[in-house]
Amino acid sequence: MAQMNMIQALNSAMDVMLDRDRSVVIIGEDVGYFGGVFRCTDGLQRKYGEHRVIDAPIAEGGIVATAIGMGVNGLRPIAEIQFADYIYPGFDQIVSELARLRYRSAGDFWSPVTIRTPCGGGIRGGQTHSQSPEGIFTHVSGLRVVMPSNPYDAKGLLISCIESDDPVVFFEPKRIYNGPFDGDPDKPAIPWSTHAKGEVPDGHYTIPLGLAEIVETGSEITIITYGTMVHVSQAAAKTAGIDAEIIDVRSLAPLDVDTLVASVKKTGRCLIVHEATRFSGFGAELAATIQEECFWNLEAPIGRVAGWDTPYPHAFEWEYFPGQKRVIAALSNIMEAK
Amino acid sequence: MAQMNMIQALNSAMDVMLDRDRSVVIIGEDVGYFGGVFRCTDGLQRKYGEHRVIDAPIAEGGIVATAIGMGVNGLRPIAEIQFADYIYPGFDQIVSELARLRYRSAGDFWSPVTIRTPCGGGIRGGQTHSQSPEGIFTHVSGLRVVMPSNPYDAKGLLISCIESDDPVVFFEPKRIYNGPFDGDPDKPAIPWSTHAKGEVPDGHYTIPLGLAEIVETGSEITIITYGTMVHVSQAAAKTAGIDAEIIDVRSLAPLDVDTLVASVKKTGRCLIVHEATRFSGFGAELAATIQEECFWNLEAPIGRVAGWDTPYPHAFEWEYFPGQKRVIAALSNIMEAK
Amino acid sequence: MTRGSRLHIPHPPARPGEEPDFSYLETSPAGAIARPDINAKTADIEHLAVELIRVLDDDHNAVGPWDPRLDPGELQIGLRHMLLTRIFDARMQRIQRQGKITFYMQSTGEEAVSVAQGMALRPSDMCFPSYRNQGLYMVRGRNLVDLMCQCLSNTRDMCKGRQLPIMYHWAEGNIFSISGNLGTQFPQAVGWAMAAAIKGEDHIAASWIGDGTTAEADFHYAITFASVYRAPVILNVVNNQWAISTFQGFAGGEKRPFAARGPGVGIPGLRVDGNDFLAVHAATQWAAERARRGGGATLIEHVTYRQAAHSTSDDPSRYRPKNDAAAWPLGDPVERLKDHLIKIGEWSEDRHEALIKELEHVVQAAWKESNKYGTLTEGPWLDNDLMFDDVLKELPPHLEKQRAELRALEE
Amino acid sequence: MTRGSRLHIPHPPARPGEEPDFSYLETSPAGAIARPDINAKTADIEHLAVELIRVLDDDHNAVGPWDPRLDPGELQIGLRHMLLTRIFDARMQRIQRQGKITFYMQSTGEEAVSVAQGMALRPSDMCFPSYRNQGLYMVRGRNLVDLMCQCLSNTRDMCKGRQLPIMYHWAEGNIFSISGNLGTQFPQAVGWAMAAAIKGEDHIAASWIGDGTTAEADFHYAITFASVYRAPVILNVVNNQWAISTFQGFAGGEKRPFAARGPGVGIPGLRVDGNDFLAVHAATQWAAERARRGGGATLIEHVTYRQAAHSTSDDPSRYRPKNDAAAWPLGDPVERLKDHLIKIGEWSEDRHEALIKELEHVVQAAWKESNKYGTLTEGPWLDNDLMFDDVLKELPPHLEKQRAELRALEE
Ligand SMILES: Cc1ncc(C[n+]2csc(CCOP(=O)(O)OP(=O)(O)O)c2C)c(N)n1
Ligand SMILES: Cc1ncc(C[n+]2csc(CCOP(=O)(O)OP(=O)(O)O)c2C)c(N)n1
Ligand SMILES: [Mg+2]
Ligand SMILES: [Mg+2]
Repeated sequence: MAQMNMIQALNSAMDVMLDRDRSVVIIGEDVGYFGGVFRCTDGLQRKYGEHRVIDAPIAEGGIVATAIGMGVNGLRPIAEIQFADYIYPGFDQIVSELARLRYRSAGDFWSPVTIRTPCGGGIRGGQTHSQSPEGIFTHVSGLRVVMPSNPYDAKGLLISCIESDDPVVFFEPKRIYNGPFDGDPDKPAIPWSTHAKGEVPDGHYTIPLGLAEIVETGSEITIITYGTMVHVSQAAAKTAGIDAEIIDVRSLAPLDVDTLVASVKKTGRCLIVHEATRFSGFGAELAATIQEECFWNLEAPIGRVAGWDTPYPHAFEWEYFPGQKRVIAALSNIMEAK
Repeated sequence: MAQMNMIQALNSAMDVMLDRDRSVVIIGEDVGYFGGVFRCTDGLQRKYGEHRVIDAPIAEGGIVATAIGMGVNGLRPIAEIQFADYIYPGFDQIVSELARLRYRSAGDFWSPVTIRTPCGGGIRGGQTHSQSPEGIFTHVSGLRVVMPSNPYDAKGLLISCIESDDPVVFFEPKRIYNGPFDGDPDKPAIPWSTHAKGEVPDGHYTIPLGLAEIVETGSEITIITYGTMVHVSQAAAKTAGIDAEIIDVRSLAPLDVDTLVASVKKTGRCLIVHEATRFSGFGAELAATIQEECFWNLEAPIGRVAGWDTPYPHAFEWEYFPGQKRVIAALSNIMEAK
Repeated sequence: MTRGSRLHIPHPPARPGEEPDFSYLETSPAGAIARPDINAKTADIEHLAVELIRVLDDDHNAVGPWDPRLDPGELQIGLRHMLLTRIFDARMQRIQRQGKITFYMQSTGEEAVSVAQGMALRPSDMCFPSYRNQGLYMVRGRNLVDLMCQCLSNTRDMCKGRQLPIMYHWAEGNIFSISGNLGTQFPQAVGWAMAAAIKGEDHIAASWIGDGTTAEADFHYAITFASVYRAPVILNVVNNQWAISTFQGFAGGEKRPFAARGPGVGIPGLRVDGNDFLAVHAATQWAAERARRGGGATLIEHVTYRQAAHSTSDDPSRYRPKNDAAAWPLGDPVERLKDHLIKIGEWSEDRHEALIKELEHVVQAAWKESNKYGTLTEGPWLDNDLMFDDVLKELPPHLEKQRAELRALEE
Repeated sequence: MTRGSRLHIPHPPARPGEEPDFSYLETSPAGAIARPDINAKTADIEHLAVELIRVLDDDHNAVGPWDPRLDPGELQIGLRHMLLTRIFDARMQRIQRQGKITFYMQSTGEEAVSVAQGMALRPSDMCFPSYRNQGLYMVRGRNLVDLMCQCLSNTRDMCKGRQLPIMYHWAEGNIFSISGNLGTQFPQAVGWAMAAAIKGEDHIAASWIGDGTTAEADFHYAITFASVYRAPVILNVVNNQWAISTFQGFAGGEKRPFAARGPGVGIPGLRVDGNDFLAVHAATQWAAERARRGGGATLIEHVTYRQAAHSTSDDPSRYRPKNDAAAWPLGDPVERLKDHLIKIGEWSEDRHEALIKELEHVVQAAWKESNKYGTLTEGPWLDNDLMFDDVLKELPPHLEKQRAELRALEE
């Protein structure tokens, strides 16, 4: 066991897999000699060579496409897209190709590519370094979509993704790379060493894909969330003094409906929290499913707290970010309903 | 007034606008000399010249990008993407550029591009000529998303889109280009001349963006739908003998929440029907919003009938397509609830 | 506003009702172009991207340094594969017209590309085809019944009913799955080749796209990555002059041959007479050997003509002269190889007729057999459950639920 | 498995701790290259894509046919704009380091590109810049206070707080909005130019991207559409040798200059000494005149060096020798123009020193004024309501609701 922040945990996951499986390769912009702009691949090229940790041209579509081809030829590629905001030039290759190859060839061809990409705001990145486009990918049949909220999960889930024969888009909430974040930018930064999930085994372990985790048990309301917002939600519930059951979705698609439904049936109330814009965001799917499955148990409408339906504005970052204040307001709203 | 099918109505809309406004241009693959693979631009190049109805290289990203540049330089481009399944190579230009230009430049730059693209299945097109990706675009702040269900609306809405200074993605359900379709492929095709909305004025008229239409008033349940599924839903409700209020959303984003909410508050029940895959489809947003706004009026969970969460399979087209059978089953389910 | 438009709009040389006109086509005499060493520097062989590599001359002789000197037996096999491709295409086209399959695309006039290239590659080389490379399946010997069953989406369909007709694939035969999205396979082939290089293997990849598709991003990704990593891949542009209704000028072929995109990024470009079986074979051999020896990628432009409609949904008489194909200066690939074989005394009109009969019979027999596995209108049919498989490797809970819902409905 | 990897991996010539090595750089002597007529056929001037257009020789004289013969007064203005750009950059960099703005990107060493090109274009020509073209703003005379207020996201911010520092735009000045997504502006510029041609106007467009960005699809779209429609546009690749940590070889610059992509699709490519103010000016004039007279697009590669870090988030000492910039064979653009002016007797060290002082003062005064409109830490601040404007032209109902929700929360 070691103390790791999320960057170290991700690095460790890739290190373990490069070591165990000679078919694992990494390709992406600045991932090689430099070790990645967030340093997630630091030291890996030195250790495994420049033929396995490969610097790429600036062409996200080309990175995904060549990764697909490598996967078809027996490698197990990890493709890094430098920011989730820059995944769109690779969209066709992800949606039309990576996601559909197994289906269209009736299982004869497939490519086990894992796409890693940092997402989310709160780092003063402005409109093109802050986006959370995960919802879009959850609508694409044939993909797994994963987002961890802490170092322990990050490593275990990433190893599962690399080992999975399904293609995965793995979103890394970069605001919590270095420490958990409760939504208050004025507080001093907290390192992962203060958090239980900052304890990470050095070696190989996995966290199964497709399972949510109940990070707080509670009785009054279920908060369904993921990524950075897990921590904001925890802090908000605490501040509000509400006994919330908080679920970290982790695997967005396929989704662990059972865990969510069981909790909401128990609590009778539900709030969904994510950083992505609200309209047609992943929260919509969560709310639609929960109302369908838990209708007779619901004592109040399901609430959604999400980014406003605008691009991520540089100067209004903290008015945009769905912080504790908004979570608490939504919680009270739901608790007071009827 | 004239009898028009949807192709003729769309053609007429563009004809009217090319004639009225010399800044209107069309660009797309095979749209010029040939008149489009679905013949939506038939005759327009002959009439307005090859400098205004422009054949394009096969590069959807380039088509959208150059259309954006033309729009910035005072033209009002209509870009055709030959099939919605092929819109993904243009995704970055649509999402990162077209949708965000006005916002990021604080209103100093903008580009009034209308992207027309045929969508939907039921034409034996297989996985890459059948998709309904509209939900994805509704998650992108800064875009309008529109889908008509009949010739009259198609023309009026398309003219509004062309005249709008906002960028629009305009989806054309190609299964109903030539006639309304109730979901039964074994029935003989019905022409638009049999349908009230097949009567279309020759000249200029508009249908405002952002307004849904109640196509059937009813009291027992509200069916929220759009595109081809409007007709399937109408037929299904009739067959089932259910007094359904059927709403054609038409403008998916921004959404006419008020009309939907008023109806569900009245009927107390709601079914959402679309052809796109279910998981994180646009129906999710509809359900999430309706349950939030109408919670205290709902007598049953909101149902969703949608495409299965698989690619569109060639051979199983009619098992995949959410036809009357599935709509009726869902209706009974909801009507019988509690 | 457009009174004074200064925009340049490419024009095909002739439209319906006009005489075919191929004066725009720049050619070189057969045998005129030197064959450089496979280790030649790209900068020294740039002219190959604008000249036209040809072997068969107007008198049906094979001439010049690019003559691959194939055995007559091999040429006969090549002729057979081309004819089989053409006869198969013609039959499937008719079958579609009879409403027995939903869609079809012929490769008529372009058979030399797939067949000569397929023969010049090793069976272990990986092909990433477009939808007009059915000749590869002939070369690699796929059972016609398998191809037909795919087109029928019947119970023996290799795609389990999930794809449009002709969107074949063949894992054991090293032929990749065809997507409906144009061009996506081009950079995937480069990735496959990169993996082969990483693994230290000497297999190479080959991929094909059309002239129109060169405008897509994937073309650019492919040539860029192939250049950067010196990937062992042959990237083929089949310039059949048309992309549905648009003339190759709309892809930028008016000013400069597509082969020239290669030298533009530092990989050799070869412009080849795509209707000349021997030239295509020789160019492919050159590129394959270069790739296998570590010299990296080659871009080959095959200059040919799409004799038939784009697909069964198309009607070319709307946009080009009816007799265009007959006027095409580079002739017909089947005829030219046949004439050459006759010229060298290894073939005859009679043998040709007999071969056509034989192949028609083969195709007919395959069609008969294929129908046993189901047709559009008659069973047996694929099990509906198959619709939910292979979305992911294992069936996830939500698809299990949807499958159950469908099963319940079907009862 | 990679023991025997045969994949080619590009390598920069020197890494930290090693001696700078620019032996890979191919240059031509100043004045050595003929200046073709602006109507020259692309095929006849392909060599311009691999040779290097240079005017200033090692003795600081302007020589050869590409000498634009500018007035000394114009050269002094050019020097002033370059110096202002550099001083502005240096100040803003310091300001970022002091935590007063969140981010910054310098153009140090590349000033000649924006300044000489800006001066060679007409004010009515439309610029689609990248994030390293601040020199255009200097040439076109934007108030420095406006630029600084953008970087501060304060109440006078032209972007109303919505963009990262340096993502300027200027509608009246004909400078387009900068996106964070690399390269997207390149084909947009082509579209703008197509519209100018359609309208029969003689305005042209110009756009800039970096060497690394040439690998993106947008580069390909731009050169393809520009070629097909002969769009009046100048497409510039600023090859500053680096894309963050990756050397230009990773974009395919190792085998073939980026300018060669032009002839690859049938548009001229000019490879220019990007640190030679006169050469950049002359090449731009040539391309602009060609475009204005209907000759279509030109691709210009500016060979230059990114002297500074990629951005304030970058530390180049991790991936290249510290003294790299000093060893760059093409020198520094400011120094070279200064030396030339001194050589021709139109400048002096004293005047230079005085100008630097003056410009530092100008920048300092602008900074002082900018702060009045608000800073990161001190008001006045932009109204939160502005966050919801300009998503669409009119505020839609759902954003009205969200705005109300935020207002309520803020109370
Ligand atoms: C991304 C994408 N855009 C558009 C289409 C529609 N489409 C199918 S084939 C075709 C023409 C292709 O022409 P070309 O590349 O020259 O190949 P050819 O058909 O001539 O062999 C088009 C536009 C598509 N399948 N995919
Ligand atoms: C689509 C996209 N991918 C990646 C990035 C991240 N990124 C920003 S600048 C940069 C390097 C660009 O290098 P180059 O084009 O050479 O321009 P330079 O910075 O040298 O001027 C990268 C990779 C981005 N902004 N957009
Ligand atoms: Mg073609
Ligand atoms: Mg650079």
